[in-house]
Amino acid sequence: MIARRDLPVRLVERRDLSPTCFSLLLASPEGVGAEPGQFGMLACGNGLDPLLRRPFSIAGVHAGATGTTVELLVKEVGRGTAWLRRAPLGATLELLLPLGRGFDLDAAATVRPALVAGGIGLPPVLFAAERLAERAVRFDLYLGAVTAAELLETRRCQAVIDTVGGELILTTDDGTGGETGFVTDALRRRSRQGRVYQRVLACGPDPMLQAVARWASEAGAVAELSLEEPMACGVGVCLGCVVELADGRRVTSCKEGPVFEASRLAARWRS
Amino acid sequence: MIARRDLPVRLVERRDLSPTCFSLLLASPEGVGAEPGQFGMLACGNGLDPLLRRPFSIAGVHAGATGTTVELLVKEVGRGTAWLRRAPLGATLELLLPLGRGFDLDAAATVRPALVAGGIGLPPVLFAAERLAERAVRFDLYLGAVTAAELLETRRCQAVIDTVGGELILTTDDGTGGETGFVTDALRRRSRQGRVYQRVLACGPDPMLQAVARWASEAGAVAELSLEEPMACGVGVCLGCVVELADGRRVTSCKEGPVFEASRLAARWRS
Amino acid sequence: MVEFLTSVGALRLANPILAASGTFGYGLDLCDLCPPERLGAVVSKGLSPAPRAGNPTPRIVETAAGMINAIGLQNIGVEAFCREAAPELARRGATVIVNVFGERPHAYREVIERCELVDSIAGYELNVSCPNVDHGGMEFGHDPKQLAALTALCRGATRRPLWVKLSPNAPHLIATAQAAVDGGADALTLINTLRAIAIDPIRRKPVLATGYGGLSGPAIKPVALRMVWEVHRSLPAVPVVGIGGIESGRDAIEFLLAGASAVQVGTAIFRHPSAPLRILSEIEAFCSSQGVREVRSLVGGLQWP
Amino acid sequence: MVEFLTSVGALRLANPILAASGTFGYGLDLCDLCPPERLGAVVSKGLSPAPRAGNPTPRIVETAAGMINAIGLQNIGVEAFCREAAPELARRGATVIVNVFGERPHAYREVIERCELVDSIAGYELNVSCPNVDHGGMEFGHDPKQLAALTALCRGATRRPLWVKLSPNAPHLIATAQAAVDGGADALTLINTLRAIAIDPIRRKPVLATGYGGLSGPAIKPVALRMVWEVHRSLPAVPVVGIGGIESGRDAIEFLLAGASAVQVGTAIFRHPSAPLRILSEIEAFCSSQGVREVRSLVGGLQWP
Ligand SMILES: Cc1cc2nc3c(=O)[nH]c(=O)nc-3n(C[C@H](O)[C@H](O)[C@H](O)COP(=O)(O)OP(=O)(O)OC[C@H]3O[C@@H](n4cnc5c(N)ncnc54)[C@H](O)[C@@H]3O)c2cc1C
Ligand SMILES: Cc1cc2nc3c(=O)[nH]c(=O)nc-3n(C[C@H](O)[C@H](O)[C@H](O)COP(=O)(O)OP(=O)(O)OC[C@H]3O[C@@H](n4cnc5c(N)ncnc54)[C@H](O)[C@@H]3O)c2cc1C
Ligand SMILES: Cc1cc2nc3c(=O)[nH]c(=O)nc-3n(C[C@H](O)[C@H](O)[C@H](O)COP(=O)(O)O)c2cc1C
Ligand SMILES: Cc1cc2nc3c(=O)[nH]c(=O)nc-3n(C[C@H](O)[C@H](O)[C@H](O)COP(=O)(O)O)c2cc1C
Ligand code: FES
Ligand code: FES
Repeated sequence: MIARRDLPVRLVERRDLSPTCFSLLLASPEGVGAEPGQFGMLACGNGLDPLLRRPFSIAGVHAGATGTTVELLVKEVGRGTAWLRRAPLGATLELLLPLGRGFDLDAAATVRPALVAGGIGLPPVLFAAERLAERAVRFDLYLGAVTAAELLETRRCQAVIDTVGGELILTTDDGTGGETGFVTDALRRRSRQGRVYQRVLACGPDPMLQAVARWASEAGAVAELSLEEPMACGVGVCLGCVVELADGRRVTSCKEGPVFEASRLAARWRS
Repeated sequence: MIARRDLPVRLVERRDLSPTCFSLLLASPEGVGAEPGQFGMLACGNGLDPLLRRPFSIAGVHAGATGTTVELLVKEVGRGTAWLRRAPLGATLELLLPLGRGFDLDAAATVRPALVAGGIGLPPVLFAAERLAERAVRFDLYLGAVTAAELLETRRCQAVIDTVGGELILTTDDGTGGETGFVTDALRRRSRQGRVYQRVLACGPDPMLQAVARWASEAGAVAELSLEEPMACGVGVCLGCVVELADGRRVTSCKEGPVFEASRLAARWRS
Repeated sequence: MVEFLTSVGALRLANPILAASGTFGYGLDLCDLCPPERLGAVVSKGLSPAPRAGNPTPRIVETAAGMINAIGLQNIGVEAFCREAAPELARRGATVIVNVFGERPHAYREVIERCELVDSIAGYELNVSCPNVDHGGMEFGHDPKQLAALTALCRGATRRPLWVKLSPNAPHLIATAQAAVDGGADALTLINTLRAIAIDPIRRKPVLATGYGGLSGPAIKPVALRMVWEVHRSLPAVPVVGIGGIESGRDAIEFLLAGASAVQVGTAIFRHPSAPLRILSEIEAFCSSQGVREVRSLVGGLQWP
Repeated sequence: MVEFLTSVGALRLANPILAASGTFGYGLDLCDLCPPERLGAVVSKGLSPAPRAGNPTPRIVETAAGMINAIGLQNIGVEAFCREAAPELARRGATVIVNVFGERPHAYREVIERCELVDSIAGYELNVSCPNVDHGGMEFGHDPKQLAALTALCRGATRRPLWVKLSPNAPHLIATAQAAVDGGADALTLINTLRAIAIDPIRRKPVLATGYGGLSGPAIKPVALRMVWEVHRSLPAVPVVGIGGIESGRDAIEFLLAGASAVQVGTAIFRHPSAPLRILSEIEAFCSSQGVREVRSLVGGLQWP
């Protein structure tokens, strides 16, 4: 387990990825790491507005001679992300990472897993894909979005897939790119056609995760889902982010998660 | 009277003037003006922190082909001014101006006035000096600070004075520059030596203004003082900025001021 | 086209956005930036029978997402308002609510009686909740019995809409609200400011000359919203005018959903004198995007779990 | 060198900065970022006799310079705390105050009786003011008679320092404070959160699953400071522990000046897990610059006009 640190990080690069999404490169002289599926708490704004940090999945960690750079992919949805989109390059931000439990890559490495990302759910999935590729693990990557313009980092995804000889499946709800329909439809299609996945790693909007969970239980596959619960602290002390498990326990998604096995989440979608 | 406007202005230039002070150039495509002694309310920060605008005296207004640029001189003392010091160039700020009543330059133009500025009290005095110089009015400019490093825009002040052939008197409390002591000591010295001022225009810390007022009443001169009262609205609706006049009335310094004749302020320093 | 027309009890308003008492002067100070006739109504600075000098300074201090004020109800007096401000407000077609303040119950009535001579004044809002005046204000707002009596006394002086502005510092919100209604109030305005202090740690003194003051601004919105909902929930028949930290159209709509028939914008005006107009256009945008044709239809629409 | 040593009544503390209940877990979650033994004390999450699942989600929502929470006092129960957390906290040398919560008066006593078996627990803080639980909490804190009885019941179970955490929503602050003292409280903690709601205008529902929640953070500081001062002013002999929106050393010092013997840091920990340590160094810097040798000497130093 990598020790967490609360680090001042410099905003060294920002790239627009889509009309609503952008990437951030945050640099620190310190050495710091993270596992795919883990996240960081980033302070947005330099005062009291907004008051709380915002949780963001780690999209990548690159150790270099001059220290570490952490990559985030962000969608602008409100105050904090709007500030991130406008913060001046060179600004110093505060990032607490790595937090939470990520995907079980060792288990995924033993089979040909499916990686499934919906919209801004890509960051942890992309991070997992690149780590699996480093281990020469073959996998398929499903990437869905509402419309073609919101399909993020497709070239990069293709490049990763090419190194392992898997398949990259793109889908859009409105049919403007890739296969038409939900990303989970594409998953079901292939599984009906006989492609077997023993494990699925997924992140995206809750309805998508629910569909993945349903498919997994039918197909007898293990699905690891990265959830997004509103968080105040990210470190397990506020109890704001709890998820109800099948056994009725309410556990913090910032510590026991954000990645959970779908089988433990029955209660979440029953209600 | 120039009509007030609430304008989005672009931050086009920032210059450091001293360890604590800096100047801002704010540009608007609109035409807008101000009289020396008037001020503007500037929104600092792009959210709720800080909540209220900050009042700043206008240091200059320059009408050009592309619109108007407004100059402010600012001292960093807290949240808002700290934000101003770090705001990215090109950022859009909100400025409501011109507000309040300035100095009576017509009256000052008929005599050889003394202009007196203490520390960050310079902006309205500098603006008045440049306007008087344009009218070829001769005057003396007293500029005081705690220490030499905090004497602002001295070259510029010298240049203005040179055009009218008056005297620029610099003072520092700690004797690191100009004459040693308070700026009002220098004023008293010259008046004792027989230099006659029928009018004084002054801005600076309250104790300095009080000393100017005392001297003026002794010397039988008219002193116009620019006060700094904490302000919430700057437009006369909150009644937060009132000043008690000799006749006991409490008037808003944002509308009836911020410039007042010293003779009306007896009550202020009695208490 | 979104319909803004609304009403608070019998009083019809062109729109539900009002300027709050004490934050819009006497209605004419911001004609260039925020014409009073474009608002649902303007509520005057609190008026007493005779002019008041108010408190010494400092009177205001900024806090996190808020501010504390202790103006002490400085005002020009009802006579000057009726003679100098009211005619011009009438000429402009502005709807005017007079915020009434007195140190003794009868002083409230005096203010109303003077205003009754002015046809163009639409109604009254009793400020029984100012937290920063030693005499008057406070007591009436905190003791249901006194409040009912005060309201009845004023009710006897006018047929016009009579609103009572409640104190968030009162011990029993609902009992106080009920008392105002029993006394004959047509509507309840809430909330006024929360009693608060700020301290200067260097001087080791309160920042405000009077020590105590009233907290306003976005900081208090969650409490104001809760109180509006609690009153609407327990007295659904009573029109409520919501106020407290409203900065945006979204904020205003939250108050309408919580049961407010109209809302007032206060501290936000200090940062943006034209805030009420911006809020109106934000409400229009929200309604269009949500397919809401009449703003009025939002009132009380909150679905409680 | 600034002296931080202070005391709340008979309880001596290495410094006046405590971690607030519900914002520091059970004291061990942040050992890497904010070692509990470096604080004056850590106050546990509210503990009940049996584990509690708490409220459904969403439980938290951010507001202007604040947040609303409705955790519903989820906790592992006093037994688990005493067995799992207390020993490690003792080994580290942390001073531990147990925040006590129950749905019935006797449940409070049960929690204390269990903790009495653990030598290392320094004292208790009764949470009689949680605004977001239907049974328990609220009532005790709002009715002086019930509060006095509850406090006396708990007093009978321990000789250790007994603090009562007051509700800012209680109708009569001073009467409530007096009742706690009459019941045998050694000190009073204030304030807990302000009852509040947030509304999602699109869904037309409260943001929180339970509707009501408690407002905390910098937004409430001016109200908390006022209440600390009012209680200290009317009950000068009673030690007060101040809390509400403390983010900086300056904030902490303002509470000390208002009469707090020690302060607690809550919501600020969420943005900065190490906030209490930063606050300690800011206090040291302030005292050095102001020539204050003992932080203790600031307590109650406010000069009221
Ligand atoms: C573990 C975790 C990992 C995440 N990873 C990413 C990521 O890699 N990239 C990314 O763009 N976003 C990610 N999110 C979501 C991100 O945290 C929110 O979008 C962000 O907090 C919104 O902040 P804001 O101030 O811009 O919006 P706000 O003004 O706070 O809210 C705007 C809207 O966003 C919703 N929202 C607020 N907080 C959250 C939240 N924590 N989760 C979901 N919705 C929220 C609100 O309900 C509201 O509708 C992640 C969330 C979690 C819990
Ligand atoms: C009419 C007028 C003209 C002014 N012109 C200038 C100018 O040209 N250049 C300039 O640098 N400053 C000027 N000031 C002062 C300036 O408004 C304050 O320094 C500024 O508001 C501080 O904001 P802040 O957020 O940085 O400090 P805050 O965090 O708000 O406060 C920090 C410190 O500054 C003090 N302070 C806060 N507001 C004021 C105020 N309105 N007046 C005096 N002290 C205050 C506080 O008491 C505190 O000690 C003027 C003030 C007025 C009323
Ligand atoms: C500077 C100031 C002066 C006020 N004066 C009055 C007043 O005279 N009468 C009154 O009923 N309320 C007065 N109020 C209270 C406001 O009308 C309003 O109830 C309160 O500020 C909360 O709304 P807000 O958060 O939008 O400001 C005043 C508020 C402020 C900030
Ligand atoms: C998420 C959360 C949980 C809390 N849980 C408790 C609790 O269990 N017991 C208690 O007495 N107070 C609890 N509180 C109240 C805090 O201890 C504190 O009184 C309040 O938050 C005000 O302080 P602050 O503004 O510094 O957060 C909780 C507060 C928050 C934000
Ligand atoms: S976010 Fe605070 S416990 Fe998970
Ligand atoms: S600052 Fe509001 S009246 Fe002058």
